[in-house]
Amino acid sequence: MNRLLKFYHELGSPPSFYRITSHWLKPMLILAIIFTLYGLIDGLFFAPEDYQQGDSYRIIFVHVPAAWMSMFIYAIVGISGIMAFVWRMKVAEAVMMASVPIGAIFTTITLLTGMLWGKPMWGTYWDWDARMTSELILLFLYIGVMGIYSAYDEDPRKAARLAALVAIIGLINLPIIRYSVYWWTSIHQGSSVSLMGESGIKDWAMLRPLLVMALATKFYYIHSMLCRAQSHLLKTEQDKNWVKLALTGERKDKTQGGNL
Amino acid sequence: MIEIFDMGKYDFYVWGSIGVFFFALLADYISVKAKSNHIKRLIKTKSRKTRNRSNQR
Amino acid sequence: MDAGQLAVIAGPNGSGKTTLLQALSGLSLLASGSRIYQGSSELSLWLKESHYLGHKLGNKGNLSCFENLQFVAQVNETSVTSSAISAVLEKAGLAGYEYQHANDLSAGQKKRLALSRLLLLNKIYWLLDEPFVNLDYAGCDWLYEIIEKHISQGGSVILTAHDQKKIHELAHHHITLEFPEEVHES
Amino acid sequence: MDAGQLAVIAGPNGSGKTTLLQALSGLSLLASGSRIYQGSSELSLWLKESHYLGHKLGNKGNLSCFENLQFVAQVNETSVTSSAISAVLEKAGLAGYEYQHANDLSAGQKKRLALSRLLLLNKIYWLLDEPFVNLDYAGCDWLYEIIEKHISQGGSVILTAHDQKKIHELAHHHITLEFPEEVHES
Amino acid sequence: MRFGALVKRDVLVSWRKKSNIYQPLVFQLLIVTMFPLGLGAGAQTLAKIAPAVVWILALLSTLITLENIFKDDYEDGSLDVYVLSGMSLPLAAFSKATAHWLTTGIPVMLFAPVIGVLMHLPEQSYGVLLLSLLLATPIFSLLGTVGSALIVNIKNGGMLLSVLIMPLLSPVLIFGAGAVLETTLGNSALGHLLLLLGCAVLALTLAPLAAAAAIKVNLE
Amino acid sequence: MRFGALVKRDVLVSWRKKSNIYQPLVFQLLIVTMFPLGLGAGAQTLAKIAPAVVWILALLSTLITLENIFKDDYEDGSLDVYVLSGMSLPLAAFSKATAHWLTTGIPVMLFAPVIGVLMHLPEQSYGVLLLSLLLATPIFSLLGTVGSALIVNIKNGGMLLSVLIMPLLSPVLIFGAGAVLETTLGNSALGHLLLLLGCAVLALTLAPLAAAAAIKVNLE
Ligand code: HEM
Ligand SMILES: Nc1ncnc2c1ncn2[C@@H]1O[C@H](COP(=O)(O)OP(=O)(O)OP(=O)(O)O)[C@@H](O)[C@H]1O
Ligand SMILES: Nc1ncnc2c1ncn2[C@@H]1O[C@H](COP(=O)(O)OP(=O)(O)OP(=O)(O)O)[C@@H](O)[C@H]1O
Ligand SMILES: [Mg+2]
Ligand SMILES: [Mg+2]
Repeated sequence: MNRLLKFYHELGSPPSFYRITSHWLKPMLILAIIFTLYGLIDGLFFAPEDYQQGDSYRIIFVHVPAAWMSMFIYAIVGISGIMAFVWRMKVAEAVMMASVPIGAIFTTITLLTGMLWGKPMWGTYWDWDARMTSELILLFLYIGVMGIYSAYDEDPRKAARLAALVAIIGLINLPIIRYSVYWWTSIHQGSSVSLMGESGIKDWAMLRPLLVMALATKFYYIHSMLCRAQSHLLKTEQDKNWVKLALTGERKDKTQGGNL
Repeated sequence: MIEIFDMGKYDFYVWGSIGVFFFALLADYISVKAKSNHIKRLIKTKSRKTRNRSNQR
Repeated sequence: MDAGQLAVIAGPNGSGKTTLLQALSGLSLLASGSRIYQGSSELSLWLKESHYLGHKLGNKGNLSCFENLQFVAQVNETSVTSSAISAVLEKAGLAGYEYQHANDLSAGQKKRLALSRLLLLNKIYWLLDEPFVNLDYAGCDWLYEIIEKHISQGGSVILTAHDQKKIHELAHHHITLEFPEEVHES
Repeated sequence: MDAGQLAVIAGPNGSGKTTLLQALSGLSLLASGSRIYQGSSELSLWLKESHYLGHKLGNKGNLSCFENLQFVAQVNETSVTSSAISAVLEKAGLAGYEYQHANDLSAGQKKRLALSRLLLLNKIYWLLDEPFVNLDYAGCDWLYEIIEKHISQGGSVILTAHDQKKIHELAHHHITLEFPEEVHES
Repeated sequence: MRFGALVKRDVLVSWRKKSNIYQPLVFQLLIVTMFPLGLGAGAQTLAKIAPAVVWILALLSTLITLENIFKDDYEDGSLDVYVLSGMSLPLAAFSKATAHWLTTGIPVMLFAPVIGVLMHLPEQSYGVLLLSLLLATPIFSLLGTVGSALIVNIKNGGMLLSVLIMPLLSPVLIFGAGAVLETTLGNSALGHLLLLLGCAVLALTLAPLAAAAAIKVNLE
Repeated sequence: MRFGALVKRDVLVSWRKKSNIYQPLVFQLLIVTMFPLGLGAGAQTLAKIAPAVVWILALLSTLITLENIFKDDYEDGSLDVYVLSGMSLPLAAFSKATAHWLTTGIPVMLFAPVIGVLMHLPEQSYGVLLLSLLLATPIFSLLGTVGSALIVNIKNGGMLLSVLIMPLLSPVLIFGAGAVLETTLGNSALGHLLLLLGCAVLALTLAPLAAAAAIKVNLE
């Protein structure tokens, strides 16, 4: 327990966060690539055909992991937003701002693959169904956080605090959107049974690639997020000594400069 | 072999989705790398500049 | 005004210095009076030989110093090599800032960037509105220097300044505006 | 700082004068260091007894001078009669401008309007960022006068100024910022 | 008293600069003329989309006014004046929202029937239209203060503001336009109106706090 | 060469500040989600109003970008730089319009099919939709330079700009949305497209001159 607490504190300081996570980048990327290759080959060529949807259901192996990630990442954005806003943790700011673009990308993937799935299934690329609408609004939330951050580009600390505020508001907002959109469709469309209601996947051969892909996307997220967070820290802390040490190993020059 | 990629005439949708997935993540990967390299280069040139200045003194 | 001369316009706030310079530049038309250059009131000829630098500097914030100067050269149809641009930037004390965006410069550096346009373009007449503002001592000295050099090469400079004694010593003409009334100069 | 004292902050551009005053005002929180007033770091008490006047004057352009002051009094929960407001305006040299919109005033008059807030509100601490800018000679004299009077009545003033010799002679404390480093004062 | 002073000042300022008040109305007229131009259609289609269009226009035309709730005050420094007066920030935000509602919300609400007529909204819907806007326009103003506080020193922040508060406004739109739609179909709109009331109460309690937090960060 | 320099610079500036490019697209997405939320209806109604809505959104989202065509340059003084370079003013206006079209017109045009899908626009209409916008977006940019030149030193001029150029744009809207509407009904859109082409030619010849005149007046 104590060790865990210490680890947590270490992650909270930019230099040690940078140092520790530097070792994680490569393994995460390799894991992500291996899992993706395995999951997709398994899912696309070996998993059995769906008796209702035929081969088109294979979109599930990218659609659903991306959908899960889009929501999972927003949760992380919200939580690190709270930490950034309340405790002003620099690392939390970095994690938040690093997660947002990846979340936006996964949301976009979800939307696009969903559309590509909708065409063969429903005969239309888009239908204003509750889940799609709320996913679209989730994209707005991501865009909002990114937008407010980039608008204050001359003062990154303030930008991060405001972005954190927006993320927190979004967090409160998320259930409201979810429910209101469900009420809206249930009010207006009566008994429209969503095709994606129960996935009903019971076949392990179908489930396995799905879970593998879910893991792969998580690994990729960790890799990309850490990489972005590191860049973020380097940028915002560029005048600090640890940055120079980390990048150039300039320790010698430093002491020489002091002697002169 | 062809049939495997045919996806029971859903090939456009299935491969399109896979394409979207890879394209998006590849774009993400490239932009991450570009950003990281850019900031590192910026800091390195800057520290070289300050070092030169202190050497001149 | 003859070639190789420096005119300094002085006067209290609101006495019309900026207005006069803008009128001379061709930005505003003279409400009364007219700009007569080389016997013709043709504007384009004057524009080709003069450069005006006002309170607003005219740097584009999210272009780099290099790109800013490059654009200025191109739009003035002056062909310059990129090494020439770098040389000008170096003279202006902006060496190493070639790829920095103009927004990220300090106020004095922004001013230097704007002034370096003068070195890039081979204009005869320089119209400078309070060019010493924001510059530190070294910057002022540099500006004195380039003005002197420009004059010695046959160029002409008209500028406004509030409290730069040195420039008044250098000047060939003194124009002091007291009331916002019309001022004539040859 | 004790009651009845005047502190003048000086230093070159960008040395942090405005930043220091804003931190003192409570607008920005001090990044490091803290504002300790009457043994407590409670902000509201400090806000109740101090008034900050920065580079941005805080006049509302399409309200008249009178309405501007009236709003300031109300939002500070100071009850004043309308004849008191007129009296303050008269002292500030704005007699006859009661119903003129603040936008239609000259720069110096705008500054006077902003300064007249000090006379209206009975605050102990005045924090003034370059209050002499834009004022003509008469205006500067008036400002000297009200500062002296405020101090003699036990108030305290902290201000920044670039080149006002007289105020430096009056000052009890001189704070000179040279590098943007932390400055402590009691 | 502080509340009253701030509200009074803002209303006065808007009243002096009339364009603040009539801009959203002109904007609505502008867009509503685009519809028949674009649709090239008869009254039938117009009437069908009328509830949505009237509501969306009310929302959009309010959106374009939100940017300036705090921005003008920030730029001329009068924001400092009332923030440093020791007034509590949530109260200040609430005053600003009130003044905005008085000068924009009410005109937009009263103008909605005009747009309704132009869009051939059926007669039985006007009461509920007004009622739904009466509940919704305060929400617009309250959320607007939050958005405006967030973008107070951004140059072209209007668009960003819309993106930021659009997700918050979507339930309001659903319930509001839904209420009007129900009446055109001859149903009761009570359920929708109650949900709208819930949104209003929520906005009333949370928005001033969020706006105050944003202002604080921005002034730091 | 001057033309190229100005266009290149503007495109670069927009590219650096990405929000210039994606703002109109986000704006369209925002409003297009409002429609189903407000209509609460199935695909049928949406499809009926799709041609109008897609076109109106393209127009509106362009309108909000027009204000800054000259304003930014005016404010940072770089307008003086190229006006005083001796470049002919109509050419400068034409360069600005070109750069605006490249950075806003093209993205809006390419994004229109996405909005079309979201609005359930029938499949056979996409070709004509793109074609009509290909003809119309240059008109938007050209008239936009005129409007932007007129309001270059007005503070909140965006609304005024819209009011000023809306009458000029209404024929464009009629012909453009009309063309798309015809295809949804299975008719030929050739007549409408030709009229649109006429509008484009007219704008191309007159707008740079008008913009140059407006700039001249404003700099005096
Ligand atoms: C653009 C359109 C679409 C969007 C935005 C979308 C969005 C989502 C989201 C957000 C989830 C995760 C839900 C959760 O786990 O709570 C999801 C899951 C899923 N989607 Fe979609 N979807 C779209 C289209 C489709 C289509 C057309 C199908 C199939 C016909 C489909 C099938 C599924 C399935 C089977 C799941 C997994 C369900 C579960 O885990 O409960 N989706 N989608
Ligand atoms: N756009 C304008 N419209 C109307 N009057 C103006 C405008 N610009 C300037 N003026 C007036 O013209 C007069 C001269 O202004 P000008 O800017 O030329 O003064 P200046 O001598 O440059 O002052 P400073 O020393 O402050 O730069 C002033 O009294 C001012 O009020
Ligand atoms: N919003 C800001 N964000 C980041 N840095 C800032 C900000 N405002 C000021 N600074 C920096 O803080 C330093 C001090 O600025 P400040 O405005 O306090 O200077 P000053 O002493 O008041 O100068 P002047 O004499 O010009 O008024 C400057 O170097 C400036 O670059
Ligand atoms: Mg001047
Ligand atoms: Mg200062």
